[in-house]
Amino acid sequence: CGRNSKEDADEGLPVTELYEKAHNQMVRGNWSDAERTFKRLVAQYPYGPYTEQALMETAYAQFKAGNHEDAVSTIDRFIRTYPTHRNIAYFYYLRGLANSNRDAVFLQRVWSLDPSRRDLASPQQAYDDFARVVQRYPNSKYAPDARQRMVELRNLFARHEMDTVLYYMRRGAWLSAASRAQYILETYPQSEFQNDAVAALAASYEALGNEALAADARRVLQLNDPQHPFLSGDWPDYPMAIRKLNPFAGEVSPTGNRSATRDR
Amino acid sequence: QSVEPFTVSDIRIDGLQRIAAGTVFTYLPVERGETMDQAAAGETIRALYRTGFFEDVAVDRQGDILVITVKERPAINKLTLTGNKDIKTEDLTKGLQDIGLAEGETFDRLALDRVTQELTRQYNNRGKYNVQITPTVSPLDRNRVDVTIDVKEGKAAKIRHVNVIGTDSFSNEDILANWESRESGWLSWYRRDDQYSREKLSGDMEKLNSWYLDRGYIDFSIDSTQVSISPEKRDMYLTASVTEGEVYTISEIKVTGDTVLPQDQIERLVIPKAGDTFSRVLLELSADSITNTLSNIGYAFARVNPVPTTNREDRTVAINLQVVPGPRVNVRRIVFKGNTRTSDEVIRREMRQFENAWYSQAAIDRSKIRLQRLGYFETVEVETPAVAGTSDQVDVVFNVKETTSGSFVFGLGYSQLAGMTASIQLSQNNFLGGGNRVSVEAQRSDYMQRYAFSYLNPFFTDEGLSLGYNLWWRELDYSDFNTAQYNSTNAAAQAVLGLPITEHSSISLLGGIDSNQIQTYPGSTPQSIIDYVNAVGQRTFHAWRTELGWARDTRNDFFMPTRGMYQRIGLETTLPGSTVEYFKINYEFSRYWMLHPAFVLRTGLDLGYGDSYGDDTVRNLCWTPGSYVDSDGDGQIDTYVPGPAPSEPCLPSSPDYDKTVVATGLPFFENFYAGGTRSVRGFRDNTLGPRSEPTGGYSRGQPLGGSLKTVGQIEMVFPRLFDSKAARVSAFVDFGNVYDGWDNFDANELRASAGVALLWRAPVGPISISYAYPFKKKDGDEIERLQFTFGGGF
Amino acid sequence: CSTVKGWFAGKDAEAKKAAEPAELVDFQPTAQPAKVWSTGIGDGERRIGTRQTPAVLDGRVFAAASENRVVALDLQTGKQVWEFKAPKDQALRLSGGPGAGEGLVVVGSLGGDVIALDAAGGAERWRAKVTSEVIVAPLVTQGTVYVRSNDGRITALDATTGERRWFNEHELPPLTVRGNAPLTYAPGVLFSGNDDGTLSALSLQDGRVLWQQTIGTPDGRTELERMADVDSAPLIDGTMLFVSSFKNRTVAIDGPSGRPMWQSEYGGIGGLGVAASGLLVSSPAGTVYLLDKNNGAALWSQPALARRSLTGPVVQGDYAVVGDYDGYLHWLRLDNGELAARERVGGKAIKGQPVVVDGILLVQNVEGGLTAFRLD
Amino acid sequence: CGVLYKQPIYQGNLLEKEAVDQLKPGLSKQQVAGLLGTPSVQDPFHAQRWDYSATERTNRRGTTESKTLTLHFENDTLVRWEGDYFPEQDLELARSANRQFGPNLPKEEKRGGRR
Repeated sequence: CGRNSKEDADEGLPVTELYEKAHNQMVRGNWSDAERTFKRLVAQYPYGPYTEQALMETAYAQFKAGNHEDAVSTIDRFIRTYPTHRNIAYFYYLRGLANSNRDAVFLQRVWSLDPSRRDLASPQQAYDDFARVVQRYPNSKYAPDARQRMVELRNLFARHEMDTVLYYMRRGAWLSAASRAQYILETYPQSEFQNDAVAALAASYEALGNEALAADARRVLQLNDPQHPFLSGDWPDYPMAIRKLNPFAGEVSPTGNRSATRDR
Repeated sequence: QSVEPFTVSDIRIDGLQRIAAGTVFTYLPVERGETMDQAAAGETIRALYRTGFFEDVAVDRQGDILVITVKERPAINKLTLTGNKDIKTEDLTKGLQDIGLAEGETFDRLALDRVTQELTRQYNNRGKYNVQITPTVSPLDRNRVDVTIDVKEGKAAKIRHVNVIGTDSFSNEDILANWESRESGWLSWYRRDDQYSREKLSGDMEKLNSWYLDRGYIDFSIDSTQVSISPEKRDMYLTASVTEGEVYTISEIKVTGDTVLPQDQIERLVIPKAGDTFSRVLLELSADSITNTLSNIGYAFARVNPVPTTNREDRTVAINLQVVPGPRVNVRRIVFKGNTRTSDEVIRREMRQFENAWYSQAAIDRSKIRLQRLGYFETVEVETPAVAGTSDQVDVVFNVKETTSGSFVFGLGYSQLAGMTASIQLSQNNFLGGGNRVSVEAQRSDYMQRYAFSYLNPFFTDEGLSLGYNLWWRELDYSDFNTAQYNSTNAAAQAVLGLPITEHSSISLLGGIDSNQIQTYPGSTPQSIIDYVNAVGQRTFHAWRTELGWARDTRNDFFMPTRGMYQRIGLETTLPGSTVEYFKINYEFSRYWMLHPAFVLRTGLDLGYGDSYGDDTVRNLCWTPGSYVDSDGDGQIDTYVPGPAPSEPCLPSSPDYDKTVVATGLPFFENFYAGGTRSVRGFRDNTLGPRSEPTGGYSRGQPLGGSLKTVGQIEMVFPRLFDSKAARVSAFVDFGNVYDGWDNFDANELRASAGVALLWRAPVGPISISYAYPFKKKDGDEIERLQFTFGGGF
Repeated sequence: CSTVKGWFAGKDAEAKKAAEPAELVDFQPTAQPAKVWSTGIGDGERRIGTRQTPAVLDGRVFAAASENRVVALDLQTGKQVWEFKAPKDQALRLSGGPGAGEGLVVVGSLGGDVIALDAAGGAERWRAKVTSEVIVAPLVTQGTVYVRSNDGRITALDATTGERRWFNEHELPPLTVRGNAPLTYAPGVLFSGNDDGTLSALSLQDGRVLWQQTIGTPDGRTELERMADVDSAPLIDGTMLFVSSFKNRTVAIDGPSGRPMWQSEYGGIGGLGVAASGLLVSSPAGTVYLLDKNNGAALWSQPALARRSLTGPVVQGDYAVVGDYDGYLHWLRLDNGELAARERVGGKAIKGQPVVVDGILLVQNVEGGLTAFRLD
Repeated sequence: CGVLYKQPIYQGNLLEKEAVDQLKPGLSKQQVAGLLGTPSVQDPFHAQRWDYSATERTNRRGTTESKTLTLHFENDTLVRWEGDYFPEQDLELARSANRQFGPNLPKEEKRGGRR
């Protein structure tokens, strides 16, 4: 019965007071209470300027509180009701942010696990949201940051492919490595791992005894990235095997960078 | 009101409350400056209704201004559901939300009507034909409404009568054996087979059809099926009438089409022969084995069409199996979905199918089984979608659903007896999604300390060589385990190496050093233990320990295997130079049969034998009792004067000779124990087997364990009792005992019990509860019918 | 919160009571039915839903109770005259009937067998097979046995040899009410109530459909709401034909022409009763009505037995008699419908419509108990 | 060390002798693909060259055997081809499949479900 009485307390409040109360909670960073108060506001005053503002801040509160699922569904409901709202761009941008952290379970953040090695469905959705911001609202103030995040996400996808290529190379499955490397060149042109992919192709062809293709691939690499370690023979540098015995060793990608640094 | 065409100079919208004017403009089909006529007016009204925001829309004209007056639909303030038991509220609210009925949404009477109809249909599907669903809408101020949906479910209609007419050659009893719609019987609460549903009935009709087609009745036909219900809508009646037709035999069976492999190889896979009675299931099995064989070498889209030509007069049928191999297919990419915690490589390393390689169905099936055996996933599903734009390339998509694979308990406490107690027990099979098994245990209190760490990387090399190590330092009070009373401080460091030798079997090598310091308490520790320690001459037992193991595992799942077998034999020895030289042989075996989708049988065996090798140590003990004396003359006995030193060397002939003790056989702290949740349930943990003489308050002596263990389990698992995979109920018969060496083995000393057990994989860790009735016991056995374990491995 | 829960329970309890069968109310009996005899004739239909009733011919009662047994009893004394049993290995579950006429007793089984016995001695004359289970009494008239099977088919068999003369097929809706309508006949015409809410008039000779009349229209959103079965026997009174459907509808038709005269919104599947003063019907909801034969208006209605799954009403003397789910027989006064007497016949439900012959009322319950009552 | 089990790794295309024998200059790329299927290596830097490579690693020493059949085109019509390919061994592959990977799953367990 306790819960009901708290609800009734908000029942009679005028909209401005309710909004004030929720806003203060936001400022204090008390996200879940703010969310609940905003929800009560929307339920009691289903129309008027405060409602739109309340819906916007509910989504932000949910995003900050970490429940990204609810944030995305609140955003979707807002877009459905106010398709031409003036800062729709903000909503798509927030949706992108929520989706890119959606699967980052608590543990993942603590141990900085590499999202590129996990299911990429949510980051893919985030990429589409940011793309919509960039295409539909190119001159909104979120476009530049959205564009930047898209580049990062593309590199995340490319890293996933590259890690798999390196895995297949380590296993000696050269044809699998070659086809994935080619996939990187075709699907993510100009990504961070463009040259690594060409190096992988060269390595695979050499192992397959296909000198002609190997030589050409090596020449292309020489042109694009003369200092690439493959040319000097010390690529890929797989992490030392001993790390496999230390459970807290963290995930180091043979592509050389520490595990992916995600957004700020 | 008819509107003559006019050019619209401006548009005004009245009656807007919640919806912004801008929003309405986007949906309006007409703009300023365009002409407005009857058709456009109609189109406008329809467009605005389609938005679902408005209850009423009217179009009017004031001079050249187009005036649209709208009445907004109310918003839903509160949505309550009462009386629904069969379908849970969350599922309902989720469903309502999809239809657009949720708090804060605009209320739409049509949607409410659709929901009521949908709910009725769902309840009818569950056999609840008497359901009454009454939605009530109560308006509030500020154009809001409260919606309550009251559900009166009523009783489910039960199937009372299933009758098939015209089945002269077989008894209805056999035919209806595995139907899903059966007359309500005593088992119906579990099999839920007395609830009618159209899908179940059509499935059963298909079973009826197959029953006859599998026995040669080619002309079999189901003439009519009737479903009727009693006037009170509580009993259901299913009737079907059939014409059997004649039994046909196979006159000739041949394989045609491009068989890829030599013709005779494929023909060997065809089970039915000319002259046999026609049987569709045998034909299907033959077709399956042909398509399987072809799909194992790249022909993923292989198909076999059995073309029968019947000869009505002599009732024979000639069958032509047309093999259509289709193109040889390559796998382009292998993609994993659903692994939010498990890393991609941990899954990929289990794959037997490679990318940019020819398709092998056997490899893909094997990969699915290997993923299911990891224990990280609740379900593993495989799809092989064709790659768009190519005729001979497919992708392989593995969809996994992750689950908790281990346990994590953290405890802090304080008690006068034990002072500050802190305990952390973490064991994860898939630590941080890296596929490594890590378990950490740290327990600290005033009287007991325990620290253990073990780690295993199953893929230290890419080929599956596993490497791991265990370290622990433990103080154990064995009386906690209901066994003989003595303490031991045990420290060990071990390395474990696993070498795969075939796809299903592997060899394991363990090497380690450990020391075990025994603390006995004269008067409460059994005499045999004290003698043993005295015989060995020292309380700490150092050992260079090695174990050589061989294991073969063909089970098809980690949590609930339904097929396959697991067996492991391990020879553990302490190397010469250890304080005591002994060996222990462990043999584990369990086998799974799926008798019926709802019944899986598991038989298990757990045998162990240990003995010392090398010569026994014999020692004579000499000892003269000391005496108590009043040293400071105050009349109080206050000091103890030890007796003279025992004579050296102590011989039976020495004056203070007490007795000769011999240390032979398996050391007591390495004894096997039986009884308890992981061996013979229904008996207290570790209390079966030989007991010491009455000592230390144990009138019947303390359990010593034995050097020979023979324990077996027969268990029937009911996978269908719970919908979720996290819980498993089983009925079991356990039997077993431990003996002191081979010669004391005595079959009727075996204890046995029967009961039921529940295993639940809670988020915190596996919990098992079992209730067992020991039906073969001897008086004096310590019975414990209800037993409960928490955490620990599987 | 506890108060709220209490309030809820109250509402639930009251809602629950509304769904339970009505309580039996005490009253001053104005009639004295006396049990003449009572006997067990088999293990009864139990839950097979066949609404089995005995047949009476020339002072003898022929009855079966879905067991491998047909028994003939003397109407007045209830003593067994003869008994028929199929051999052990071909045991049959006799669920249809029996129907009696022209010296013949015909009974149908759940396996689709039709067995004709000699009314005098019980010897088996012939045996035939129909395509589905027979759960209603066959009709014996003018040298032919008409058997209705549950798949909507009516088969005409020669009374002396059992050979099939013709059969008529009628389409069935996907979901029907359990039970089929017994066949009735008028000169040259066979009346068959169908499960899709229609009445067909067939020629007795060759089974041609003479005309068809809709009794209950199958409308509604779900199959459940569309059930409009005509499961009770069409009743002939003079030249008028009364037919009733599950969809609470009764229609009066002028026999010879087939023109519907009137339509009333009271109806049911339990079987109709007819008295001089009107037409008796019991609705699925458990109310008994007396309808005016000329316009179908309800002269009186008796709601006291609501939700007790009543059988069809039957007239005995000045009373209408119905049986209910708990094994009670209720005598209602014909003039005003008031409860006149109540007798209990064993603990189990009465589903078949009682039969009244020469003032003796015969009632069979689902446990195979057959009892005769006489009104003093 | 040779005693350790190494999972069999099969890669690339399996070619049939009578399909390869039907190769003749002048065939279009579609015709070649119709005969031999999609090549395993279509190097991004060599549009006019298809490599039908295949590798096999089935022994315990972990040595991989690879063979490549290279086809050269000029503006998309076949000019010449060289290299070799694994001889047809469908029968041994079919026999060894279940030995190496265990039995095929029954139909209903293939797609979904847990077993």
